[in-house]
Amino acid sequence: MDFDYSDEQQLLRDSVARFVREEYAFDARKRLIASGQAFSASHWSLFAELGWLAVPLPESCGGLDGSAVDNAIILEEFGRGLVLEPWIPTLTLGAGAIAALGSPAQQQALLARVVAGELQLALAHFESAARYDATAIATRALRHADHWQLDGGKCVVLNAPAADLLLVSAREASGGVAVFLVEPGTPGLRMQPYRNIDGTMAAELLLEGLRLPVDARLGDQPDALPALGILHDRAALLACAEAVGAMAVLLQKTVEYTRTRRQFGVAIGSFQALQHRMADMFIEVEQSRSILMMALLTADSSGDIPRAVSAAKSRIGRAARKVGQEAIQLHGGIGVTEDLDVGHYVKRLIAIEALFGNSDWHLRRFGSAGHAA
Amino acid sequence: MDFDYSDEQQLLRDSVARFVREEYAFDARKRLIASGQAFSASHWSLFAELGWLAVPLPESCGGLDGSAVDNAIILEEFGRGLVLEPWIPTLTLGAGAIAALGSPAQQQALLARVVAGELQLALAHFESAARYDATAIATRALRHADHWQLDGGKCVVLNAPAADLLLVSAREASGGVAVFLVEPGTPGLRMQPYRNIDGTMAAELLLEGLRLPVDARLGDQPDALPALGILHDRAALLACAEAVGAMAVLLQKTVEYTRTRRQFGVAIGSFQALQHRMADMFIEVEQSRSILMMALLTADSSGDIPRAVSAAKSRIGRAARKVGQEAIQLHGGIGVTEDLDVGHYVKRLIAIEALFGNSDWHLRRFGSAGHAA
Amino acid sequence: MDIRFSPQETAFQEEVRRFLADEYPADIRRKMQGGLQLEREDHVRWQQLLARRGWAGVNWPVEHGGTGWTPVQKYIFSTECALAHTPRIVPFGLGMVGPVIYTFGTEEQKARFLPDILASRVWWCQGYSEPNSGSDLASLQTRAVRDGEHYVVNGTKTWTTMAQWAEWIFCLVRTGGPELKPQAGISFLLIDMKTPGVRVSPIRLLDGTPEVNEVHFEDVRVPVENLIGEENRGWTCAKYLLTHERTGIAQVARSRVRIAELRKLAAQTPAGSGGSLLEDAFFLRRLAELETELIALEYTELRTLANLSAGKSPGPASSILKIKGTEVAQALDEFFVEVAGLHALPCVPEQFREGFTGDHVGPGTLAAAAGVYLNNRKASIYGGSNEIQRNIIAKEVLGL
Amino acid sequence: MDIRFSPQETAFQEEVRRFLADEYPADIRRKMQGGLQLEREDHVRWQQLLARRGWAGVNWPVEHGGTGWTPVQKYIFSTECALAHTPRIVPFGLGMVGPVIYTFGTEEQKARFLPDILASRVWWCQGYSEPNSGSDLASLQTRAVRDGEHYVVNGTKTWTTMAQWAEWIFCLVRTGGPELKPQAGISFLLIDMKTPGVRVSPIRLLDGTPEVNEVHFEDVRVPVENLIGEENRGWTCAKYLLTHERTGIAQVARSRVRIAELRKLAAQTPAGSGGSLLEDAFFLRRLAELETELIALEYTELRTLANLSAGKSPGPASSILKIKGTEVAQALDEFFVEVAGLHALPCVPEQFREGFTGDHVGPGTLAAAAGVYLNNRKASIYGGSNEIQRNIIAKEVLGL
Repeated sequence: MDFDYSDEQQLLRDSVARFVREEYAFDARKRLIASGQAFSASHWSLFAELGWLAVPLPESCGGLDGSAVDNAIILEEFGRGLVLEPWIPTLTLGAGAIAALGSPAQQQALLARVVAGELQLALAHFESAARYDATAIATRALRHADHWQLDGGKCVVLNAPAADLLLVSAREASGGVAVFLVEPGTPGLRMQPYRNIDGTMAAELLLEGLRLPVDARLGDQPDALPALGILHDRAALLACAEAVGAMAVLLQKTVEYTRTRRQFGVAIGSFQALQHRMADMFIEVEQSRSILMMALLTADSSGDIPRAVSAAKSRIGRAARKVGQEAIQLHGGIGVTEDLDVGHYVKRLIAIEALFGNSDWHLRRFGSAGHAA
Repeated sequence: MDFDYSDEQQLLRDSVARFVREEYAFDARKRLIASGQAFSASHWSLFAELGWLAVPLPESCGGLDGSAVDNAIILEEFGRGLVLEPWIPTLTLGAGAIAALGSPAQQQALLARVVAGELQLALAHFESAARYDATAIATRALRHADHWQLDGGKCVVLNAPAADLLLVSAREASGGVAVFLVEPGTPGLRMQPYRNIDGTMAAELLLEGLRLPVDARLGDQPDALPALGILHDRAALLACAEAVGAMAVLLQKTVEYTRTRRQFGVAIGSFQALQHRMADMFIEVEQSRSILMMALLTADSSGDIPRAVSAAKSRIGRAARKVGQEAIQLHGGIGVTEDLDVGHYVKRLIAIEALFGNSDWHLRRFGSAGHAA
Repeated sequence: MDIRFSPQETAFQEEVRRFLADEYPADIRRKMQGGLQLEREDHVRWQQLLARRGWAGVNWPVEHGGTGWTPVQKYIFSTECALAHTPRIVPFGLGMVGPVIYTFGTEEQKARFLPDILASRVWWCQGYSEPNSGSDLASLQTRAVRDGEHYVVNGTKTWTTMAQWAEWIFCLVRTGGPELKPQAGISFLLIDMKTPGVRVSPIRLLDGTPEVNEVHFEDVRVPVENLIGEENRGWTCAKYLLTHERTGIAQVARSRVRIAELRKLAAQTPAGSGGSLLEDAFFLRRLAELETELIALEYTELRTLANLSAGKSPGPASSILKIKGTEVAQALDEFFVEVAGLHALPCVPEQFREGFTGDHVGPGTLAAAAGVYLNNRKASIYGGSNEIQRNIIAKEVLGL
Repeated sequence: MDIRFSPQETAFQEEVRRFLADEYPADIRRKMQGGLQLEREDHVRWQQLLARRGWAGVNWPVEHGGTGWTPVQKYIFSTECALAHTPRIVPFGLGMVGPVIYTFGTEEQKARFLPDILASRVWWCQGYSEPNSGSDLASLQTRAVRDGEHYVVNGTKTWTTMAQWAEWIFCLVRTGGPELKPQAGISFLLIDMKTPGVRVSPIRLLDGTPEVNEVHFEDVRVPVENLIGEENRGWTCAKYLLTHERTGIAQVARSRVRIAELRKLAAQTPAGSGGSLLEDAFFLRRLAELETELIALEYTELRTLANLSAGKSPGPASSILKIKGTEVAQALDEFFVEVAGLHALPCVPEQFREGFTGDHVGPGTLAAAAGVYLNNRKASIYGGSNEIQRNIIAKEVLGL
């Protein structure tokens, strides 16, 4: 049993932390969002240069085949700085889908470009009527002699507005679900882009008679759902890591604020009722870090990964809500203003709770899983 | 809309409060329990003398046909003093069953004796395998030519050890449930008496070839279950009133204790973290009182009584657990000792939560009830 | 004890319902139900309708043009308004400065200000909090220095709701010196927002709504006749408002309407386990728990009303209404975010503005749920934070 | 990072399991599983078995006859013991006074006391709290006045667990005068309970168990050689114990065993809505939430162990283990009461004593659930109440 980071992991963490410190001051982030861009292309290039983009990808395509712990190291630091760059959409989900489902040729053609930072991806899978049920796909893919035709709709597709390539899931006549490579701008695809509350971007997709070439289908597996399930669990886990980073910052900022904010002639952090609530915030953060660690180590060994992910996502979602609410409440009025960073951490935490299955959804899956002693 | 007690109600409340103050000092109550008795027979006679026993009974038998509010006035004061006398078992359930189901002759023969304080009753209805489902009755009643034969078992029959007459429910061959009058000591009836955690008494009943005369059946209604459901809702509601009385005392005792107990050179009631927790206890007590009032007024008008009772029982059960736990915690070590009254209030609250459907059972019934605007 | 309305009360309820059915403008109702932002003009139009009916001064005594209603009538009125999805009456004029003026003002001040307030001809805002004086209101630093027939006011007020629409502001200002206790040196002053030196700068809240502001005063000259009550006795007015009229803060009827809306949306939302979210026991259990809390709160409010009817003060126990009212409302905010699911993410404020014609993202108002949630976190902070309310219960009710 | 045990650790786990299977007495196991009360002799027999195996001094260094185990080995050992339903090692000798003696005692004291402690030949109890000194331990008033080669001790200790079985007590006593700070005048003294003037009076807890006591000292003469460390420096020993060794207080393995038991019982309990309570979503949701809390707690404990392995102190962050450990255990107590249903009421202590032959009331141990619940409310009070633990986190971790 060993809970220490390796030297390489420690270096990676320091390197990501330095990036966040230097590039993600609150004002710099605000300017980035105000510019209307989804994120900074130069940051993304830097990620490629520093080799980070290789971490999650398979070795066969120039990746490092990093562990869950490796990926989480990056995401936790991203969470500390509310980094906007679409790690999970492009790498975990997009590249992950290509690596899991794509033919060798497709992998060859696309993944090296991902590692080089040249390709942005978006996985369009969930649909309005499906909520978090990743198996309830109503979008249809019909195979014609010389093309595929897709009809349906996808909701809240992360990073879609910036994606060079969309990966769209659809149900084939066989009943299986396949994933298709779709270039933005293809006729029959309507994209309604918007900003999310957390500053990232997403879109609703409408597919009406969307025609795709026959080689647009990712690989030849009869059903992509099992692989997509694994990818979304990975995404959920990394979102948990991000949440832990964000919560740690919220706790720290709240403690600092209450140590300096004076009311009734004293720092409000001297009030015992508030002290106990911050102690409870600390417990929430530490318990979250612990259950994240459990899930990461389970993912890197051979345990029951869905159960572990669900335990972590539901517990951390609960913590995120409480820590976010308390951070705002203890900051008082300025806590609900756009000009203070605190609220933006809370927004990201709300988004994380809503993504990849919310707390109750995961609690249900956890509760109905098998119970080893 | 009117939330005031009438003059008569105010008089009743003062009278019960005086009894509790004078007769139910903590030491007197301890001595009563230590004597091995279930309760004080002289108290019960006093209740009869003061006319209280007439309150819940129908006018046709010398009763006053009191409202739910009237009954609750008595029970709330009983809750303040942890009164042991078996009001709910004998009056609400026992006499209530006779009034609802008995033939005129049975009512005549029995209810006047109840009003006079000469008859103790116990309703044996719930069974181990039924939990709180009042309809899951497995005890069988077989009609023979000249007698009934009952077989089965009943659990946690309140007041059974002191009852002059037991009322035992059993399922007839027709499928309907009937209630039978059973004298203690009848062959075929085995009673295993015990003290409950709250100082009251109860028993497990085992019925093996219990023979009863043909006129032992209460009345001639084909199915007693609807009436028994109403009675148990009434009992639940009065238990809520008792809980509100007990919680109010716990809050008061906790506030008093923390104002006098000194640690670190000051009264512990001056610590803000504890003040806020007592403020929350206060809110729990007041919210409980409010929802009790809602349920009482619904019971006395023509609303959806089961839904109202379930709302109250589940909300008050939640409050009772929190108030009880906080009262102990804020008293510290002495809070868990047998010699302080606080723990005994908590015991009664635990018993109340477990009786007549616990919080979750009622929350489920409330949640599945219809929803008027 | 009796839960039923008297025949008079039932008749009054009918009258209110009829009024709302006949007079409440359909376009405002549509905005309210669709979660659209109201304009200044919407509020004014609605309140002027009430004024014409004689129902604007809900809490005002008859002698000043108020309704003179009993607490039960007020309860009926606010319940019916919530059920009809009307806007809440903007409190600063009718709920706050009006009562202060008819209680503490001179005859001249009453004649000058009350009619415009009652008729919603003048929009008021409230200048209490300052950047360094939040929960500790008495530490406020905005100074008013007497100079002949004027006070010269300097300082900054914050969290001033709808100041961008206001024509007048009522302020707590410091007139006393440091020798006085903090509360003893405060005065209650009315200031015309058009006076030179008054500047309003917006504060954006987390959902982006332009709702609260900072109001800056730089050598603002205010005639002394705008002082309400005595100099250095303004704390009396402030306290009067705090304890005077807290009915309505529990927002029971509004929460009931929102629960009905939530149930409707949940019934249309798949749970991911077969049925709808409303059939899902995990969801249902928490919702049922919240509903029992709301029922209890409703009766806590009714009990407070009954006390008022009996001439008793609502007292500090009404801090419960503030605490539980905001807790229930905020719990509901969370439920809406939960039902929104993935559609909690999109931030598309333009689709909640009048005249939006694009494709609507997310079902109903759900894509606004996170914004509402974030905005409404303020409810447990302002108007005496819930921490301050717990202090009040501990000290004034429990005697700790 | 790696969650797996090393081959050595796995081998050790096997060794512990084998030992428990072979050596742990079946009669004690039966009592533990049936919720029966243990006798003094049961504890002693079990601990002497451990002592013979060399496993009694779990936390002790090898030089004093301890195991010298790594934190991971300790974790494995305590987990396996919990899974095997062994009694917990009574902490007063092996966990508390032993480590104080080998850390602060003289060579003579070590030679005199440690062997008997290690072999469980002498039963110790702890004299810390006093009727007026609970959370504020440093205010204790029991005095020890030097008189030649003795201290004369007067005062009362309370909450002394199992004092009725103890032969020795270790006490914090006041030796310094009022001129010293409260903590600076305290000494750590060992007292033979057979000394004239020592009197034990039982305190009955809410479940009726004779578990804690008051210990009265009236002119008790204690030889000065029973002083551990320096006079007036006893607070150092007390603090050492508080921060030294908190692993195990989270009781993760025990709670896991209890959850398994709870699931078994719930599966046999009708929900009143068709299926069993374990199939009931209302019940299941709360249980699942508790299980995630326990998983998190397990890893919080493992992280603390990892810090210990790395030679770091567990630190004040381990207050989490106390707070969450007791919260989870108490939440489980509530679950058992809930599953008990009506059978939460009967109080039949005799059926949980060895040799009871009557009819058993209620399924399994459920008729004891309310008693366990009540008794275990003490867990969040003693050993530094959870309020004190939150103070520690606020001050020592967060720097507030």
